[in-house]
Amino acid sequence: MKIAIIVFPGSNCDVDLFEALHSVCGATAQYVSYQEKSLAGFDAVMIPGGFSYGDYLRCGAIARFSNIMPEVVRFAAAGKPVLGICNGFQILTEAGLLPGALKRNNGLKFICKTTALTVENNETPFTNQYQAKEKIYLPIAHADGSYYAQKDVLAQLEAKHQVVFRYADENPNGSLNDIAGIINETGNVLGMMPHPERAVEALLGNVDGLRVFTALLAGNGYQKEAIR
Amino acid sequence: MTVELEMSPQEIKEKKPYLEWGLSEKEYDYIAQKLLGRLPNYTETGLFAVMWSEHCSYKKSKAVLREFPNKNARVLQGPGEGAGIIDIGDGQGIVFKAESHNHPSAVEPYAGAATGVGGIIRDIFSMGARPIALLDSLHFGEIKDSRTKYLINEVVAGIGGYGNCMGIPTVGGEMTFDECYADNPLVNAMCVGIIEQSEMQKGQAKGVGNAVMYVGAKTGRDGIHGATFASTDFSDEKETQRSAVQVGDPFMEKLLLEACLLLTSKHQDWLVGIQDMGAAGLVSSSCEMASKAGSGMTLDLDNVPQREDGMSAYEIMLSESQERMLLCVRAGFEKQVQELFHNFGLDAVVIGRVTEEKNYLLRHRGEIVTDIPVTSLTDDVLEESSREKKPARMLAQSRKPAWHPGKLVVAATLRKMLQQPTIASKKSFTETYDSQVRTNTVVGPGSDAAVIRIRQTNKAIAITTDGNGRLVYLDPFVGGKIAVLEAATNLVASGATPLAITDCLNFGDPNDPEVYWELHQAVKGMAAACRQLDTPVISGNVSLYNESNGTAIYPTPMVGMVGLLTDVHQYLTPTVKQVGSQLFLVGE
Amino acid sequence: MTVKARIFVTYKESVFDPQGQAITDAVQSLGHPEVEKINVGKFFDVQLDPATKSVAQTVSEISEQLLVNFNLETYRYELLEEQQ
Amino acid sequence: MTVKARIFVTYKESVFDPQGQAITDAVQSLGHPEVEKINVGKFFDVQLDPATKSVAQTVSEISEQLLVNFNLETYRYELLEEQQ
Ligand SMILES: Nc1ncnc2c1ncn2[C@@H]1O[C@H](COP(=O)(O)OP(=O)(O)O)[C@@H](O)[C@H]1O
Repeated sequence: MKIAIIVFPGSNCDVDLFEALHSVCGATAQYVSYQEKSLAGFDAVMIPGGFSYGDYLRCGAIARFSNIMPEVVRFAAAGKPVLGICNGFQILTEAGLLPGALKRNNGLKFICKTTALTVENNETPFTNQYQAKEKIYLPIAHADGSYYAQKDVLAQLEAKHQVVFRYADENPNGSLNDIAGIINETGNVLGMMPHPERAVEALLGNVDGLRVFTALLAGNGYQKEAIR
Repeated sequence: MTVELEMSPQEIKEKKPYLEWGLSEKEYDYIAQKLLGRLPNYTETGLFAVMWSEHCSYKKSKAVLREFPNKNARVLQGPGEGAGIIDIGDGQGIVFKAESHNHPSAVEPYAGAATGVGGIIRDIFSMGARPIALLDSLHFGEIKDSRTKYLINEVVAGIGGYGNCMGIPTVGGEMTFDECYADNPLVNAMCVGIIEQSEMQKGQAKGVGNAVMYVGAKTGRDGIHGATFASTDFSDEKETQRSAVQVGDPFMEKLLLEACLLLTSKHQDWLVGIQDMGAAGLVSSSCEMASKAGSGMTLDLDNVPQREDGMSAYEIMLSESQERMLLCVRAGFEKQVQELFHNFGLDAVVIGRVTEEKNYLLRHRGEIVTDIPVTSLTDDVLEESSREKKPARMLAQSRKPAWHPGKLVVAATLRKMLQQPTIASKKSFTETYDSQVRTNTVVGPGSDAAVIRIRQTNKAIAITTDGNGRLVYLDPFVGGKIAVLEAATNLVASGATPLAITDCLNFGDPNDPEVYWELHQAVKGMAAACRQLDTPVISGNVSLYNESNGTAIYPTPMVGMVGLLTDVHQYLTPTVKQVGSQLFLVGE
Repeated sequence: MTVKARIFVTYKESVFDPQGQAITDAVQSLGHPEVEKINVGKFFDVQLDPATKSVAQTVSEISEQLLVNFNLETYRYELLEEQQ
Repeated sequence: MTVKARIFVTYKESVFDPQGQAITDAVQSLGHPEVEKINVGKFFDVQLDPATKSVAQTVSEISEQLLVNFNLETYRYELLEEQQ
């Protein structure tokens, strides 16, 4: 499985994602510039965290006009897996691949800490190695992570089990329905504010994020045992 | 846009505007009579004023800084370049430096703190290193004061705002509160980078005919006369459309960082030297690059990318606009360098050449506006000896009987101590810093030192910033020693062997003999500890004239120390690990 | 009685506004050569009761105390019509 | 010829604005009981040449494409007088 990591001007978790995939999981990952126009040969796309275009205007608003984005939209429409983390989630909502929007945190500050989450939907290609309703811990690091969608959209997200991760013990940013991550209706585009790529090594104190990647890789015949 | 008429050399001589810019009459006369043999014009006088300021020349502190040991077998680069470099084996080095941004932060806390971080990051990547960690050392007035609350929130937001956007984790630091910092908070930032030794860069412009290239943000009138500005009353500012405050743009710096590292790692054959434009912007970077290489330089100021109309040569040279770098590029590779930067959406322009003659020649709008020997700006500075006097309070102190705590209710005292803001948890602030990005943070804020693993090796480094103005105030020599020792114990307690330090010397007005004595004694104490521990001082920064209500702050040297763990798994944290563990008290 | 004042806050002209630049670039690259420049500012709609203090006084006080950073920014205000 | 349009962008009424709330609280606690409420918005001053496209058209295009997120926000605009 070959994974594209899209790099925008201002992306800064691209390396972390690469290392999680490559060094930890032994997967094939490759950086793809926002200027590229093709995703040919890739089996999955990941959009990393960071501050694309300095978060100017709104987080993710300018990035979505890059050359690569129409291709990402086509890729998603073809049913292939797309994962957006943090700023990547923001870009996916701005691009209309996921509903709703991410607002400034209710506390108005950037927050970097580990949060408790419940896995609400473990039947996605990214979460099928978690137990249903499993409680996990992942770090967040954002200033604009408060999920918002209109009532009808929220109701639909809930009805169709599109809420994949929910903040468990406390809601750090004012997200509606405690939403931390959602998937599209067809179940192949996941956006999440927490950073699974920061939680893949025991040395750094947390491996709860690892299964997001191994689940996706396993879907393509990847052996779990390969992980050290 | 009005272009102000500049004074003629004769008018300058008579009206002495340079006094306001910080140049003394003695210095002016020396420049005119001994160095130039003629009266300097407006631009030249301005260049001398800033290059001969304490900030750029260290004319008052140089003598004291010579006390510091700065060599041992591990030191690959000591003081003198953008940052120092220490060998960690495997062909790699750790690059680090600390810098103060006290005055700008007192005036405009968010932007002041943010641009302080931006500046220290540029120092690191100008060496060819990838920045991997940031730390800070912050000292404010008592937290109950509303102005102080505002300063704290803005400074912390500024540091986080810049570092978070750059994707460099802020992994540690310190924060104390004392009345003496109320009007003059201390905002010191430290940046640490990693370098392949084969990619080490220097800020030099050599090779006749090689290009001097300007890259990064456009030049505006930001920060001109930052020093004088910092001390004036701000009430007029409201009415004007002009602002001299520098604002940071971390997004631009992120692009600049990636572009510069691509250049220094992949295209070394194109590059001769690189330096960041920090304090005194274009003038200090360009003349230092020329003087270090023993070269001359010609610059054509009309080619400098400008954000505002009608800027004078003086303004272009002294501007402190952020996110700019100066390169010396091998002749024939200008196009390639330009293209590399354009791919990141950045300006890259040839603004001058390295010359045979040893002079510094500036052209602007068809005129030669400066023609002086390069070294007159950098090497000929009149070092100033200062008078020293042991402070009266210390003499009085020694006559006081020693204080004994008497009968203590231990639990209550402990509880009281833990409520002190200086001792209490700083989590509410450190949580606003991204301390994990780059996924190398083994130990982040909240421990004795931060531990950062070095990828592709089994090693890690430990980093800490420490200082304690109160102890230095009581006894500068002992306090200076303690600052270094505290840093070292923090590293050892994290499992690391201390390697080297950087420092920021935050003191009052050096013209006060008592302040100068404190500076000298503190440095002696620090130097003694460094020698004992074999941790040389490989970089640092001096911030003088820190006064609050007319009295100096506590003399506050900040120490930033880096240590090495040969096995990352050997790291330690201060938390109790399990029930039933035994506790030992070690030492005297 | 309640009136509404709108306070406009902008950067001073000499202050570099990276956001305005980034937005201008983005709009132009989206195929809008007719757009020459975009500046960004913020505004505060203040609903207040002028019984005890004049609008002008409240506006200038809260601007100076909180809403405006005079190192970098400048402001002006206008009264909004009722129907707004 | 260049004209200037000012585009005002605000949160929709149903969307909670933590910043507006925080500012209202802060202003009141600074001793301004006369202030009932403060809403925050941003504005874009767009300098444009209406030779090829009407102002209305440019404004609606760039707002929909970029400046406004319709999940959260709404906008209106006005032409600015020349002397501004
Ligand atoms: N301004 C700051 N920035 C980052 N980290 C900080 C800051 N202030 C304190 N810390 C972190 O909080 C912890 C406790 O700080 P402090 O009370 O100064 O402890 P110590 O007594 O060990 O110096 C340290 O790990 C330090 O890294």
